[in-house]
Amino acid sequence: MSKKPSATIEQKPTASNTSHGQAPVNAALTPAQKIELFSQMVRIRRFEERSHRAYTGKNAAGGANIGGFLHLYNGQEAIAVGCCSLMGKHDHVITAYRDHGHAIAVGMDTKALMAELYGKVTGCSKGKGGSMHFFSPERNYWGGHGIVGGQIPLGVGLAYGVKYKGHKGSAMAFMGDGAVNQGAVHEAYNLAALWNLPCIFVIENNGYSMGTSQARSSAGELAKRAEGYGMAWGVCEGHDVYEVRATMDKFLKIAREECKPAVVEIRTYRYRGHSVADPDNTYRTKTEIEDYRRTKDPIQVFQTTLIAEGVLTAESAEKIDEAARAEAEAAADFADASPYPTPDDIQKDVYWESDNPDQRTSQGRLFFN
Amino acid sequence: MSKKPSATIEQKPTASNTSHGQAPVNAALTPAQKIELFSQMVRIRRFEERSHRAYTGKNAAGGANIGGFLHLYNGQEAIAVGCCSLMGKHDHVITAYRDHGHAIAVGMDTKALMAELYGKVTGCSKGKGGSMHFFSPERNYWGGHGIVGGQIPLGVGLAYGVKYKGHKGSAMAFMGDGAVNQGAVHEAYNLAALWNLPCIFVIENNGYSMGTSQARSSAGELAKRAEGYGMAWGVCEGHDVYEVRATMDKFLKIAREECKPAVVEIRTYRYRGHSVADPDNTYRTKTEIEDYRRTKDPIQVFQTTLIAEGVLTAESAEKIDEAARAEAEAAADFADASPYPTPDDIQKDVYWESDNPDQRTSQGRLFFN
Amino acid sequence: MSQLTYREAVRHALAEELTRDPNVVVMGEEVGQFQGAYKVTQGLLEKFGPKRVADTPISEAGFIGMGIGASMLGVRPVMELMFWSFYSVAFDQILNNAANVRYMSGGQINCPIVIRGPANGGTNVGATHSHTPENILAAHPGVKVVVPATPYDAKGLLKSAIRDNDPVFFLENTVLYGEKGEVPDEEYLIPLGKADVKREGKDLTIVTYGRPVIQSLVAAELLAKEHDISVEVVDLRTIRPLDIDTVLASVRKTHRVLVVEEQKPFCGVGAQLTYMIQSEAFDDLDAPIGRLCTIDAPAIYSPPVEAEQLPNPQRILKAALALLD
Amino acid sequence: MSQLTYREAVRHALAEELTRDPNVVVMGEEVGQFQGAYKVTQGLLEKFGPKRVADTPISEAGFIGMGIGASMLGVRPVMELMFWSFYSVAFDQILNNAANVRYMSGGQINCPIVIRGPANGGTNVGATHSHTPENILAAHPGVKVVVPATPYDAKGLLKSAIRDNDPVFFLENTVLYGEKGEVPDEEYLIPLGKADVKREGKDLTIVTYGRPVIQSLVAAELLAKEHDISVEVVDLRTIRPLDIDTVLASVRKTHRVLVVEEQKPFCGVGAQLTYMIQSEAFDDLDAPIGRLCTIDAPAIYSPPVEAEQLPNPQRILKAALALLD
Ligand SMILES: Cc1ncc(C[n+]2csc(CCOP(=O)(O)OP(=O)(O)O)c2C)c(N)n1
Ligand SMILES: Cc1ncc(C[n+]2csc(CCOP(=O)(O)OP(=O)(O)O)c2C)c(N)n1
Ligand SMILES: [Mg+2]
Ligand SMILES: [Mg+2]
Repeated sequence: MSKKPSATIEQKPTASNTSHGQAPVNAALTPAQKIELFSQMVRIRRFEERSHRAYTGKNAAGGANIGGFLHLYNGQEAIAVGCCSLMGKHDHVITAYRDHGHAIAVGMDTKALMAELYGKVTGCSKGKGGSMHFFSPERNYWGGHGIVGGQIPLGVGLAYGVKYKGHKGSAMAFMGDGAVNQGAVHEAYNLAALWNLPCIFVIENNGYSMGTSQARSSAGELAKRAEGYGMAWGVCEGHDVYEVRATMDKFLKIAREECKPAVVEIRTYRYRGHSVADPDNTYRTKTEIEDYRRTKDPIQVFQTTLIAEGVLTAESAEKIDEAARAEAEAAADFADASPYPTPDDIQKDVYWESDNPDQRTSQGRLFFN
Repeated sequence: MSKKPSATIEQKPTASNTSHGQAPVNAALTPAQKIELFSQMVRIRRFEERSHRAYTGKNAAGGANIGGFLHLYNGQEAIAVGCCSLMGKHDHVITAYRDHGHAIAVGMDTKALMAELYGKVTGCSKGKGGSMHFFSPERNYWGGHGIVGGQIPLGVGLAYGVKYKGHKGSAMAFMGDGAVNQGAVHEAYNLAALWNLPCIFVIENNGYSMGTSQARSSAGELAKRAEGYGMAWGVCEGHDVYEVRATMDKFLKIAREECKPAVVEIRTYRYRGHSVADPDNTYRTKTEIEDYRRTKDPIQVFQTTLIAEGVLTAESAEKIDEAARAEAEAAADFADASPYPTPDDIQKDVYWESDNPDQRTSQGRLFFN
Repeated sequence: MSQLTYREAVRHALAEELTRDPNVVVMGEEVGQFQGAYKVTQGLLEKFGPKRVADTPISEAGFIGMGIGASMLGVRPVMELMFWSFYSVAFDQILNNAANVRYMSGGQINCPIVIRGPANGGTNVGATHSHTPENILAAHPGVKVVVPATPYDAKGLLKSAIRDNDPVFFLENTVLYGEKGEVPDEEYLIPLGKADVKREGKDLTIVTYGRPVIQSLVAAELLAKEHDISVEVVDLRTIRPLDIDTVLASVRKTHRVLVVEEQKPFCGVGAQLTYMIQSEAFDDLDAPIGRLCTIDAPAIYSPPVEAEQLPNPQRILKAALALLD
Repeated sequence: MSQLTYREAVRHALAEELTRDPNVVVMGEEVGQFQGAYKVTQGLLEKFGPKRVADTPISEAGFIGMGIGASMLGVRPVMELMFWSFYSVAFDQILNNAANVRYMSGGQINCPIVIRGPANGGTNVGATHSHTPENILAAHPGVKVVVPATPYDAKGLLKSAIRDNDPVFFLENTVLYGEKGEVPDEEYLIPLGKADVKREGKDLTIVTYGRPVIQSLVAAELLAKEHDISVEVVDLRTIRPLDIDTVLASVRKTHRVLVVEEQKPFCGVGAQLTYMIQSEAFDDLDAPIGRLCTIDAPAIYSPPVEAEQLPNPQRILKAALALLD
């Protein structure tokens, strides 16, 4: 039952599957748009690598730059970029703690993201959320959630909100392969299917939940569980941004037009440990990682494709990469130079009311000591 | 999608399906055993009716005999009786709040059950549990649980315990059609399937969760959700005790021999309201109830069968019924005559340690005021 | 003024807010077609239609989470828990999403959700159905907790709760649903966080909320008549925000306090009140603060014994006398 | 005596009990092959095999419930929650099944289950991962709650917890996992419900538990050196059962109390202690009981600010001085 990617890989770099490249949603892309997709993937990769360096390095005072967890997205970039590139005005995104890629893909400023990692007041969540809790409501990005599976009912709620307000839109609720075994996920499936809510449940199946392979955590096939709720489902390969887009486009259209949910499992792989603190060697082999990286790296695959399409050259790819590195570096500099919140900030952003005292209607004490 | 039984019934009383009667597990029954099955169903029916009268009547002091909820099993008798009749030494049962039928089917004393309904200290749970919380560990009966779906992980735990101890046995974890949408149920499915635990999940599908029809609460088909976990599943009609036994026997054997779980949906119907306090007329028609009762009543069906088989006569059936009425009446008398717990009993049965003070190893206060 | 039951008062609040604000929706198990397990929502489906009043499957984590998600988009869901006891299966959504998401997003997201339903003992439904989680809910900064005792309070507070931009947990009481009281015909709001002195007195302050308010008023009457003791009854009405000032003012007058609560004692609201009172009015206290709680055990089923496990006028009376001894 | 880390002490307790009793099993996410998210269970899978040490899916309600069910049959599961924070998704199983089933069955069923894992702030993991639910758990009669601060206590208490016939919730601390302390080489048990005076003193009693014990000892040292104040530090070790007698004895000596806890203030353990102390030693108190808690807000991520949100020696010192003023 093990779905070890190493068992299925070929030994040379692939390009995108041509048929997916020809799917209308991809065929319609301009060269600039294709380059934009590519750049986003590169920017995510470089952001993650820079944040990894920041995590393992020390700040000027000799302390840690970044505390707590840091779950990196390396290897999975084509999913966030492919999915978020399809977002219209009324499409919403919510995900788990491995949330940097989606944040960049919806257009958040990497400076504010890096500052959030550093716990600075200039961070996207003012230093209150950290790595697991990036949010940008104005970009329809609803986090960044730390409890496995806990964001999925919220995703259904976003879909409900879209439908309630009469918009043609959707919610994409992302989760990992380990999250499918949380009860809240199944309650959410049933609700979405029963009420015809435009929610796409996206399983980013990277084969492992922490150190547990899919075969050791989940009975049956992940996406197929949708059938039990009469929901549509699909599976696709996540190293090919064209395939991701082609697959998601199909389900998103149904969601927007017919208010129908679906489960989409996207097969992928993560290069780094579960979080930066966790070593890799206990539950998978170095070879497994290297094999994937060599032949299915989403950035390499798309680069090969775009070069073959004549959209990109090795040089322009290199320029994009340099810009991405520079951007990540600038983000780190910004984060580094930014101030921390003060202890006075601890009790801000708890209640809408205490943050808006002039509009307060309740009385009495909200805080205790 | 509605599975209204009224849509499928025939207009005359049926007998058991002959093919199920010929299933080895039924063919092997002696006449005495068949009569025992019949009697149990009748005893459950009469117990429920007597408890219904007690609930709506008043005690000598003018107060209520029974407080809180009373979820009656009328119409579903063949399920508890059929399933529990298959229990061996290492087979365990757990169910929800509609638990009287299973309690009688595992052999609990109706006096202790009625006394529990009356909140008397002679009750099976000393008056502490009430209608929803009948237990008899020595008969492998683990309740009686009030939180919808909450008993299902416990059922998996019983199956785990059986397997851990190296016994060839099983756990039957009963739930209603509404309970399948609780997250805990799905987590339990995955665990049982992943770890090969001998747990049979029995969905007693009576078409409604309180006032909500199956179609309004559940997307897809109930038992089929098992496929998402690679579990076996089956559906059978619950008005025919032979069919219930034949179906369950198959899955129980696999559970005991191969340690494999399964989901079995048993279609049934309840005659009374969700609990005694709830009227019926808002969500279903009188005709729907009457139709089922006339043509699929499990007791009538089995009586017809046993008379046709020559095992029973109208007279002997009547005798059984009289005995069941007398037993129910005696149970009510016993309950009525029994004393209530005292306020001193409130803090008993909370901790094993405070009930066994001579074996206490911890110190400090266990109770507060 | 009209005489309304508590149930009707809650229903009227829902109906008025459904009428006022098209973003308000009512959701929960059996709230629509079945008219509510306790008939609180009777007639609302007919009046407002299935878009505004929706029956959910038995999936509290799923539908409460859905409500929270919808609230982030500006829908204002009023979710019914058939019993607050069932919060245990939705606990993660309540704590980590409703209570925390504003904070974790640095103030970018609001959750204007109300979760309401009964939370009480006294109807012989046993340990799993008799939880009174106001202490547990209110322990989490980011939430508001309301426990009204009268029809008047229930209506005025629920309307405020629905208009509140923070998550509000509204704890009703099945025993009180049938109790009648005066309710103004014209619209009114009661601010959250404002205690109400339900009876004035000078010898002893009883601080309480929920059904024990009614029981304390009975006990106060008996204490006045039979023992010539003058009891002030302060009804908190809201647990968070907490109107400690009204409590302290009463303590400074009477110098003796009995907290009466339908909670298990350990870390209950009475414990928190005790901390605050002794902290802020230490020298005003003539005696230790007393507490009268539900007797510390899971809720017993046995009907006559459950009545003894819970606060009741006789137990309150005894506790008051003991305190004044 | 050996120097062991807290982590090793817990591990040794598990290994000894796994060896002693074939009914003991260890289950949880990543406890086996991955050797534990915090390496507490390192080596146990290898030593005891997959029947005794089992990796679960991420299904806390499912596997905790499974453990409870198995415990009813006499298995003695020791379940790891990777963080106690995840109790929110298993809350119903914990309360309604583990805590209530003995009661509801009239004493027929026991649940000898241990649920263990870390519950603390201080590692910058944010609001969803920093819950300290000892108050919430201990509010429910039927359960026991242990919060050890040192390797010695952790080992001795965990062994007692595993042998206990009631459900025991054992709250560890990721910040302490690496801390070393003396642990006897021979087997020993520490009874649940016995507080430990970690430092004797006469001017002020600090009542505390968990990591704040360590911090309070540091503050006590500073208070002695810099302010000539003699502080007694009482480590509760167990929250339920509660050794109030040791607390009261100290209060009767020092007449002043500061509770230090890594809890949000509202209805925390400190509130309960305050109620009990003022109730039973009212006349012994020279000043209001003080509390030093986590600052009342969801856990902030920002590392330097989180350190200020939590109790720390400086905050404790200031609170002690304010109390003695
Ligand atoms: C309810 C809950 N249980 C456990 C955890 C700890 N945890 C965090 S991430 C994780 C693994 C999740 O794996 P998967 O869903 O596959 O996502 P991935 O990390 O691979 O992106 C675990 C066990 C948690 N955060 N929440
Ligand atoms: C978690 C939870 N939510 C809601 C309830 C209230 N409730 C009790 S029974 C019930 C209906 C259950 O229906 P079903 O599972 O079909 O069982 P049936 O009553 O038909 O036997 C509901 C909603 C509960 N007890 N627990
Ligand atoms: Mg994964
Ligand atoms: Mg049903």
